[in-house]
Amino acid sequence: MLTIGLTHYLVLAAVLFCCGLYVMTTKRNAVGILIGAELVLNAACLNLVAFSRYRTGRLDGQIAALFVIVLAAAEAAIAIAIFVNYYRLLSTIDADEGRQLRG
Amino acid sequence: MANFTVEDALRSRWSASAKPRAVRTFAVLGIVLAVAALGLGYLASSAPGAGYWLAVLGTALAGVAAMTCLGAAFVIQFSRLVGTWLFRLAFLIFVGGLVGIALLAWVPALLYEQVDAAVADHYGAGATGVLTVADLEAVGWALPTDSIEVRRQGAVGWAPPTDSIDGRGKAVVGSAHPTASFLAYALWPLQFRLTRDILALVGVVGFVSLLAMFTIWWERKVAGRMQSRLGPMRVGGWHGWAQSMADGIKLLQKEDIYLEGADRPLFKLAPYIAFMPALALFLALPFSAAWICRDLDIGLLFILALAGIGVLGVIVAGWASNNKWSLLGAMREACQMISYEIPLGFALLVPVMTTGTLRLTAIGELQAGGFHTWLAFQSPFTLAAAVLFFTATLAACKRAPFDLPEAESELVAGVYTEYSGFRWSLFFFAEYAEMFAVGALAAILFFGAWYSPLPANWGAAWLHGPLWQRALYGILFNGPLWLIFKGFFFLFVQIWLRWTLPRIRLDQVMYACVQVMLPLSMLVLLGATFWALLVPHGSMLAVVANLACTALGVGAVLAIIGIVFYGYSNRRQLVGTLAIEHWPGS
Amino acid sequence: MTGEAIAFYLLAAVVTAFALGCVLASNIVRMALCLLGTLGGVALLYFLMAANFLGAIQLIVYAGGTLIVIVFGVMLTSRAYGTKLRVRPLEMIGAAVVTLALLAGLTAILVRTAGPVVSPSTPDFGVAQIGTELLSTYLVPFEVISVLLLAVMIGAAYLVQPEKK
Amino acid sequence: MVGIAHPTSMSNIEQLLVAGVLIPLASFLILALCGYRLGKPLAGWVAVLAIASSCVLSAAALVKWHGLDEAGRLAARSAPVLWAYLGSVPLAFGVNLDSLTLIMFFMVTLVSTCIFVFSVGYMAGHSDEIDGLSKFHRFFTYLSLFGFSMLLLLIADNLLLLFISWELVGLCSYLLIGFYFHKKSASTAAIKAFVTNRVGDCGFIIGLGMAYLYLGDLSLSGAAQAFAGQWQTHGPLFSQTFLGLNLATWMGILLFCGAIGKSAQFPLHVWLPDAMEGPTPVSALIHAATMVAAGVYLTARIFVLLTPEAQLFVAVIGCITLTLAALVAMVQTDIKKVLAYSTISQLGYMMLGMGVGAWIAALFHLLTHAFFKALMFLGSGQVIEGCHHEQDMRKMGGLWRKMPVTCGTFLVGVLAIAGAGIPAIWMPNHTPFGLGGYFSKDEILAVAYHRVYGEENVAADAPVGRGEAEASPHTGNTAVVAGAAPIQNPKSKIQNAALPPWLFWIPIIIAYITPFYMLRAWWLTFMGKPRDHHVYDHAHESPLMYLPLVVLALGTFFSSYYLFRPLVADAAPTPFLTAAFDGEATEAADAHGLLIGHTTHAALARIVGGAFVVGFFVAWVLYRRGLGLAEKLATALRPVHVLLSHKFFFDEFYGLVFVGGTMVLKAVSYAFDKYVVDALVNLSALVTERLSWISGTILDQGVVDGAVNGVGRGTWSLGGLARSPQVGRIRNYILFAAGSVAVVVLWMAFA
Amino acid sequence: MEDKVVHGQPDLLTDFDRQRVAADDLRTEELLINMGPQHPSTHGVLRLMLRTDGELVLEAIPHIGYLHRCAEKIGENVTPVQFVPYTDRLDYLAGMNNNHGYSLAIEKLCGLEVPERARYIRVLMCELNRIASHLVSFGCYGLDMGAFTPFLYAFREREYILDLFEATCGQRLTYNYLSIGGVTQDLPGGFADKLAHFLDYFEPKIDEYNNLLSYNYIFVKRTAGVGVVSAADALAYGLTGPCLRASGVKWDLRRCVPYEIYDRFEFDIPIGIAGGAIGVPREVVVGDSWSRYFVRMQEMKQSVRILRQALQQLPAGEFRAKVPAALKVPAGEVYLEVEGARGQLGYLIVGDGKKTPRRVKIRGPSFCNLSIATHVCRRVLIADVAAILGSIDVVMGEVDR
Repeated sequence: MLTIGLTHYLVLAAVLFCCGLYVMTTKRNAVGILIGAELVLNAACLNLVAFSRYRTGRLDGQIAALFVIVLAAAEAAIAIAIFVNYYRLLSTIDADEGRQLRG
Repeated sequence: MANFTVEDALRSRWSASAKPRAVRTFAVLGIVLAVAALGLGYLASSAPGAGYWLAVLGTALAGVAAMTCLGAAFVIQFSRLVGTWLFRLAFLIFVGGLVGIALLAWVPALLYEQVDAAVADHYGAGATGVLTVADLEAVGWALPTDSIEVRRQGAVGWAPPTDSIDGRGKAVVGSAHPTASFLAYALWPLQFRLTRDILALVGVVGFVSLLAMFTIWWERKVAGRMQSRLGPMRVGGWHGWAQSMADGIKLLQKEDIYLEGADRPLFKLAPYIAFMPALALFLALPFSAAWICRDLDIGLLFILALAGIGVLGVIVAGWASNNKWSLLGAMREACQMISYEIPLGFALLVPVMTTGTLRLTAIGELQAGGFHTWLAFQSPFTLAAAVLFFTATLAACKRAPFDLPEAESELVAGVYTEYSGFRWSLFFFAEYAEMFAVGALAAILFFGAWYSPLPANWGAAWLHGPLWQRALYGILFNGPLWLIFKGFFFLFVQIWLRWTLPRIRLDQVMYACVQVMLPLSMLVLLGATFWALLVPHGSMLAVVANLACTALGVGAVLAIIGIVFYGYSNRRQLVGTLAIEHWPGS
Repeated sequence: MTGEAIAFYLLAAVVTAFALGCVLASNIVRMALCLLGTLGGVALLYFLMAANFLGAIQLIVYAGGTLIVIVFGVMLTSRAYGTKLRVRPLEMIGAAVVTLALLAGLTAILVRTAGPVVSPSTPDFGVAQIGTELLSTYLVPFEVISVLLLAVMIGAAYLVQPEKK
Repeated sequence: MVGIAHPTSMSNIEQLLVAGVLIPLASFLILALCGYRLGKPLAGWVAVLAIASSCVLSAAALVKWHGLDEAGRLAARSAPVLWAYLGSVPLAFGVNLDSLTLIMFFMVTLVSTCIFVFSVGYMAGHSDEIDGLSKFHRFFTYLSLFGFSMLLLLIADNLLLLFISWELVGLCSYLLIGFYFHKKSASTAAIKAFVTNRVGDCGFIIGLGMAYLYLGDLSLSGAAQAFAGQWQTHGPLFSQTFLGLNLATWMGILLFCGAIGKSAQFPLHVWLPDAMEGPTPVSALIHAATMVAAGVYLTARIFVLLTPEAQLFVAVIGCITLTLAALVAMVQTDIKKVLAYSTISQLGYMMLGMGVGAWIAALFHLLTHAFFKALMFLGSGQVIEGCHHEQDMRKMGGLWRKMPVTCGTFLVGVLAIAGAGIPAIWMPNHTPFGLGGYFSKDEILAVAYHRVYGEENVAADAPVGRGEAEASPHTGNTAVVAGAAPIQNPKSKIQNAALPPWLFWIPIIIAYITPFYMLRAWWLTFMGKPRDHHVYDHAHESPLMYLPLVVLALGTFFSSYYLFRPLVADAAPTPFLTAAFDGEATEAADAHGLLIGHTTHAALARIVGGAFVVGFFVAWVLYRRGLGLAEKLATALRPVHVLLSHKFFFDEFYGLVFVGGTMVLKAVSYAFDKYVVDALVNLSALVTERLSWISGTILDQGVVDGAVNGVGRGTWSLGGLARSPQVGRIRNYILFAAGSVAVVVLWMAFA
Repeated sequence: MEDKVVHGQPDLLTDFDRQRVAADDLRTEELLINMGPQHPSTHGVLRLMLRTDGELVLEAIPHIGYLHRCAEKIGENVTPVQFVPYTDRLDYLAGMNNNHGYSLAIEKLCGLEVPERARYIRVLMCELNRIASHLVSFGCYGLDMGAFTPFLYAFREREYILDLFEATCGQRLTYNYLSIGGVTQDLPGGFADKLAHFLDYFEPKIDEYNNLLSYNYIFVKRTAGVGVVSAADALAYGLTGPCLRASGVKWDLRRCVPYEIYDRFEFDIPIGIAGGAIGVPREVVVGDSWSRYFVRMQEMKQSVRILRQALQQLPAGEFRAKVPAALKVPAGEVYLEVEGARGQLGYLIVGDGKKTPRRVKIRGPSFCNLSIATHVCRRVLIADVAAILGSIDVVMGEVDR
C-alpha cells in the first residue's frame, strides 16, 4: 500500500470512471451528461498515462492522452453547439425531451 | 473623516489614563526580561553541553522580548513624536518595503547558495544529502566560491572573501565559533526543499499583496495626473500613499452582502477561484534566474494554464450573482477569454520556437547579452509577436479597451455588480496580480527578462567580487529589480491605455480577435518559423533585422523618455492656462 | 510512507471527492466546478507521474478551454431560475446499482490481476521528446486530428449559426 | 538513405526549377490576396510575368543541363529534404532532376506562357461579372495556381508529392471548367470532371497505399529499387495473387487508374469533352497540352513499377480509347468537341505507346502533341471569340479571309496531328522529312509493330529475360546483384509472346481517320463559303491572341525529332521489368537518326506513309462543297451516325447504370429500413406495450380487489420499465450499455 | 432613402450588419433586463426595459416618471416671478435657457419690454450655459463609451463657466437669474474681461477635444453608424435641437424663427454630414450617434462666436424693465419656444387675469427626443444602447418635469 504502483492509479481511474458513468446516467441536463463524459475521458487518460509510466516505458500513453484531451475539447465544442441548437429548438436542455427520433 | 491621518489614529487610540499605565507595564516587563537575559547569558558562559545551548537560546529569546517591551514602552510614551516621524517617513517605509521585498530576493539566494555549497562541499559536487548542524558548524562561513559558481551561474549573491580559500580551492575549515553555531542553526532548515518552498510562498504572498495595494494606488495617481487632477492626496500624508491600505481596511469592514436567490456557495467561492490561480502563477514566475519558487520545465504553460483557470472564477461569479448584468458580463468574459487565448498562445509560440524551450529561466538566460539580444528584437516576427502578445494580454486581463466583462457604463459593474467588501477586493487583487504577471511575462519572453540593457558580461568581473560589487552588479546588470521594473513598466502601459482609450464593443472585440489578431498571429508564427529555418543565425539578413528592430526598440524607449521629460517640464502648461481668480465674496 | 504515496493518496482523495461532488450536485454550474476540481486533481496526478507537459496541457485545454465552453454552454442554455431537472428515484437506484457493480467488478479484476508493485520504468520525458514523437511516430494521427479539429471548428460554427430569415 | 539537406544545398539547376515552381505560387498568392485591386488587365499580366519568368528559368536550366555530361548531371541532383517520418517511412521531398523533367518543364512553361498571353486577350473580351464581382483576376488566380501545381507535379520525386500536386491540378481543372459557374452546363461539367477523376484517383490512392505498404518507400527511385528487390526476393508483391494476377500487377493497374482518369482514357473519358465548357484557353492549357498529359507523365514515371501484364492493360486501354475517340470525332460539329475527341485519341496513342513499351516515343508524342494541340485549341479560341461565341462548325466557313493567321497556324497544327511527313524510304537521301507529329506517332506505331511482329528480331539483340538483364550493362544502377542465382522468372507468358495484332492494326486504321476529321474541322471552319453571314461578318482576330499562335506554330515546326527526342531519350529508365525493346530503339535512334530497324520503317511507310494524304483527300472530297454531301452520307449510314454522334452512348450508359443504380440502391435500403427495421422496432414496442397493457389493465380490471391494484400498478411500471429502452432517452441507453458491461465485468471478475 | 428604413436599422449599413454577425451568434433566449433607474449610463433616473437576446437588444422601452415633481401644476399655483426658480430645475444643466423661455413667454403675454442690455446679458448667459451643458454631454458621452478622461476635462472647463455664473448671480446650478423683465442683477465688474479670457482659452480646447475623443478610432467605431435616425423619422418623432440637426435638418430656432436678439449675430447651424467630408470620419452616417455628438461639439464653437459678438455689442443701460410688483397674468394664451441646449423648449401659458396663470404647459425637448429611443434601439447591442442614449442626451428633470 505504501509504494504507489500501477494498480493504485487504475483503481482511482475506475472510481472516476464509475462516477462519470453515474453522472451520465442520472443527469437529465444535457450539459450534465457532457460533464459525465468528460469524467469518463479523464479516467481513460489517467489509465493511459499510468500504463505509459509503469508498463510501456515509452511516451505512447502520454501522447494518446494528449490526443484524448484534444478530442475531448473538440467534442465539448461540438456538443455545446448541438445543445445550443437543441435549446433553441425545444426551449429546454432536458436530454429526455429529445425523443423525436425514437423508433 | 476627510482629514483622517495616521497621526489621528495614533492620537485617538490612547486615553489619558491608559497611556501611562501601558508605559509603566511595558517598562517594568522590559527591565525584568533584560535582567533575565543577562542572567541567562552569565549561565551560558559557564554551562556545559546541552545546557549551554539552552542558555544561549534563552538569552536570545529573553533579549529579544526585553528589547520589544522596552521599545513598546518608548513608542507609547513618545507616541506623538514617533507618530509624527512615522508619518513623515511613512511613504519611504512603504516604498522601502517594496524595494526591500525585491531586494530580499537576494537574501534567500545568498543563504541557499551557502547551504548548497556546504552540501556540495560535504558530499561532493552534484550529490545530495542532509547536513547535520554540526556539519554546518564545522563549515562555518568559509565556503569555497567555485562550488557556488558551479551551482548558481550568474546568480546574485554574497561571496566570502577569497582569502579563505587555500590552494586546492577547498575552504579552510576553521574551528567552531559561537557565531558559526548560531548560523548553523539558522541555516540548517534551509537545506530542505520544504523550508525553501514555504519561504518562497511567504515571499510570493507578501509580494502580491504589496503589489496589488501599490498598483491600485499608483493607478489612481496616474489616472489623476492624466485627468489634470491630483488623485488620492489625503490618507497617509505624502500623496495619499496609504489610500489602498485605507481602502482595504474599509473593504474588510464592509458588510458581506448576498443576494436573495444567489447561488451562495458559488458566490462565496468565486473570488477565491479567481484569486488563487493569480497568486499561484507567481510560483512559476522567475524574478531572476536564481529567485524562483519552482523552476518548471513547462513554466510558460503552467502560467498560461493558471491564467486560464482564473477566468473561471470570474465566470462563476457572474453566474452565481443571479443578476442579469453579471450574467452578461460572465458571458462576455467567457467568449472574450476563449477567443483571445488563441492569438495569445500563437504569440507565445514564437519565443518558444526561437529559444526551443518552455522553461522561463532558460528563455531569460538567452537574453543576457544586452539590448540587442532581447528576443523581441531578433526578427520582425518576434517584434510583431511581442506586440500581439501584449494586445492579447490586455484582453486576457480584462483591461481597457477590452474591459467588457465589467464595462461599468454598459453592465453597471458587470460580473462584480453584486460583490462587496473583501470578496470584491479579492477580484481586484487577482486582476492587478495578473496584470503584473503578464507584464513580467512579456519582459521575460521578449524584453530581456531580468537583464538590464547593458550586456551582462560587462560586469562579469564583479560577479566574483566582494558583496558591494555583487550588489552593484545585481542593480546594474542582472537581478529581480530589473524584472520588477519591467513588469511595472508594462503595468504602467496598461494603466496608460485604460485612461486613454474608449471601450470597444463586443462584436468589435470578437472581430478584432477572429478576423485580425488570429490571422495575424498565424502569419507571424509562420513567418517566424520560416525565419528560423531560412535565415541562419549571424547571416546578413538576421543581423540587419536585429539591428533594425533594436533601433525601433531604442527609438520607442527614447520616445517615451522624451515624452516624459516634455510632460514633466511642461507640467504647469498642460493643465490649462486659465486661472480665474475668484471674485471677492464668491 | 513516501512523499509520493502521501501525495497520491491526497490527490486521490481530492479527485474522488470532487468526482463525488459531480455526482451529488444538482446544480449544473456546481457540477462544472467539481469537474474543475477533478481535472485539476488529475493534472496534479500527471505531474506526480512526471508527465509535466500533459498536466499543463490538461490544465490549459481542459480547465481553461473545455470547462469554460461548458460553463458558457450552461449559461446559454439555462435560465437563472431554471427548474430542477430530477430523475426518478428508481432510475437513480438502477444507475447506482449498475455503476457500483461495475466498480466492484473492475476493482476486483484490478486487484486480482495486480502484479508486484514495480517502480516506474520510464525516465522523465521532456517536452522535446513529446514534440519529436508527435512529429515522427505519431505524425499521421497528429495530422488526422488537425483535420478533425478543422472539421470541428467548421461544424460548430455551422451548428450555431443563426437561422436565415 | 535519405539525407537531410538544407534547402540552400540544392544545385543550381534545382534552384532554378524550384524558383520556377514558386514564382507561379507567388503570383497565385498575390492574385488571390489583392487580385481584385490589380484590376482587369494588370492581374493577367502579373500571371503572365510569373509564368514567363518560370519559362526563362526553365530554359536556362535546360541549357545548363544540356551542357553537362553524365557525371555532372548526377552531381546536379541533391538529396531530398527530409520532411517527416510517416511511421517508419521517411517522407522526403526533392527535385526529380532528369532530362524528362527539364524538357517537360520547359514545354509546360512555354505553352503556358503562350496561353496566358492569349488569355489576357481572350478574357478581356468577356464581361465576366457575377454578383457584381469581376472574375477576371480570379481566372488568372486559378491559372497561376494551376501553373504552380503542374510544375510541382513535374519536379516531384515522390509519389506522395506527386499525388498532392495531382490533386491540386485536378482542383484547378475543376475550378476552371466551372469557371462560368452560373451556367448550368459548366457547373455540371465541372462536377462531372471532378467526380470522374475521383474514380480514377480512388484507384491511384489504393495503389499508393499498396506501394507504401509493400515497397515502404514512396520516392520514385526508392520505390523502383524496392520493387526490384521484391522481384528479386520474390516478395509478397509477386508471390501473392489476387484474381489470378499478382499484386505487383494490381498495384501497377491501380496506379494507372489515376492516369485513366486524368488522361481521359476509356472508360473514364467522358469528362473531357464536357470540360470544353470552360474558357478556351483552359481547354488549350489544361485539357489538351498539360494536365491531361500528366496521366501519361505519371505512367512514364511509374513505368518501372509496371509488370508486363499491367503494360498490356495500359496498351489495351490506350487502344480502345484512341479508337472510340477518333470515331466519335468524325461526326462532331462543335469545333472544340472535335479537338477534345482528337485529344483523347492522341492520349490513347500515347498510352498505347506506353503499353507497348515505346516509352520514349510516347513522351515524344506528348511533347509534340502539347504544342500542336495547344495551337489548335487557341486557334479555335480565336475563332470562337471572333465569331461571337459560335462553336458550331456548320455555321462557319470561309473564315480564312477574316483570320489568315489563325487559318495558317491551324493548318500547321492539322498537318502535325495528321502525321504529315515523307518517310525515309521515299526521300532521295533517306532522311525523312515531316512535322513532329509525324515522327512521334510513327515511332509509336513502329514499336507496336515490333512488339507484334518483330519480336524475333528484337529478342536477339535485346535482353528480355532477367538473367540477361542483369548481365547487361544497361541495368546500370538497379539494385540487382550481378550473377545472382537465377530465380523463377515471374514474367508471365506474354512477355515473350507477341502482342495481339489488333494492337497494331487498329491504330493504323485510326491513323487514316485522324487526318480525315482534322482536315474536316479545318475545312469546315476556314475554307469554303461562309454559311452564316452573321458569324462571318463579326469575325476578326486580334494580335494579342494570334501572336501566341505564331509562337506555338513555330514550336510545332521545331519540336521535331532532332530537338526533343534526344532529351526524352536521355531520361529513359534503364529497363528493368520493362520490355527491353525500347532500349534497342534508343540505341538505334542515337546511332542512325531514324533508323529504327529499316524493315519496320519501310513496312510502316508502306502502310501509313500516305495516310494523311488519303485522309485529307477524303475529307476534301466530302466537304469541298459544304455540308450537303456529308449530310447525305449521314442519312445513308444513319445507325452508325447516331451511334457516333451520341458518343457510343457512354453518358447515357453511365447515367443508367451508376446514377440509376444508386437510386435503386437507395430505394432498396429505404424499403429495408422502412419495412424491416422499423417493423421490427415497432413490433417489439407493440408487444411490450401490449404486455404491459394486458398486465396493467386487463388483469387489474379482472381482479377488482384493491390489494391487487398495487400489483397492477407494479406490473404497469414494470411494463414501463421494460419499454424504457425504447423511449429515446440517452441516459437509458448509456445505462443499459453500462449494465451489460457491468455484467461482463462481474462475470470476468468473479466467475 | 426613407422607405428603406425598416426597424431603425437602415439597409445601407450593410458592413456594420456584417460585423454584427458575432452578436447574432450569441442568440439564445429572450431576456428582460432592467436598465436603470440606477444604471450608470441612463443619466439620471431613466429606466429602460430591455428585451434582449443575449447581447442583442430587441426592444428598449423607456419608463419615465421617477423624477416627476408636478412642475406644471406648481406653475399654475405660483406667480410667474415665483415660478422662475422652478424652471431652473427642469433642465438642470441649462437653467439659464429655461429661465429665458419662461420669461420670454410671460413677457410676451404681459406685453413687457425688456431693456437692451438685459437682452444681451440674457444671450450671454444662455450661450454660456449651452456650452456648459454641451460640455457635460461631451464628458458623459466619453464616460458612456468607457473613456474616462474627457469627462474630467469637460468638467474642468465647465467649472470656469460655473465660476462666471457664480460671480454673476451667486449660484452655480439653479440660477434664477434671467427673470421676468430682464435679469435680476447687473453683471459684476470685470465680467467682460473674464469672459473674453475664457473664450480665448476655451475655443482651441474644442479642437483638442475633437482630437482627443471625436476622432479616436475606437470612439468612431463605437458611435458611427449606430442609432441612425433619418431626417423623416426625426421630424416625425418631433426631435429638436442637436438630435434633429444631426439628421441633416438645418433647423435652429435662433436662426429660423429668431427670438430675442439672435438675428443680430452671425453664426452657422452645424448639421450632420455624411462620412468622408473634411473632418468627418468615413464610417459616419447622417443621423447617427457620432453626428449627434459632433453637432454639439460644433455648436460650442458657434456659441463662442455668438458670445464674442454679444460681448462686443453689449450696451450700457438698465438691466431690468419696470415690472409691476403685483404682476397679473392677463387673459389670453401664449405659446413660445426657444432653442434650449437640448432642443426646442416651449412654454404654453394661459392666463385669465389673475396673479397666477391658469395653465402652464411645458414642452421639454428631452421628453420628445427620448421618444426616438425605442425606435432606434432595435437589434442593437447593449453597448449601443448606451451609445444611443448618451447621444440623445436627455436630462430626466426635463423629461419628467
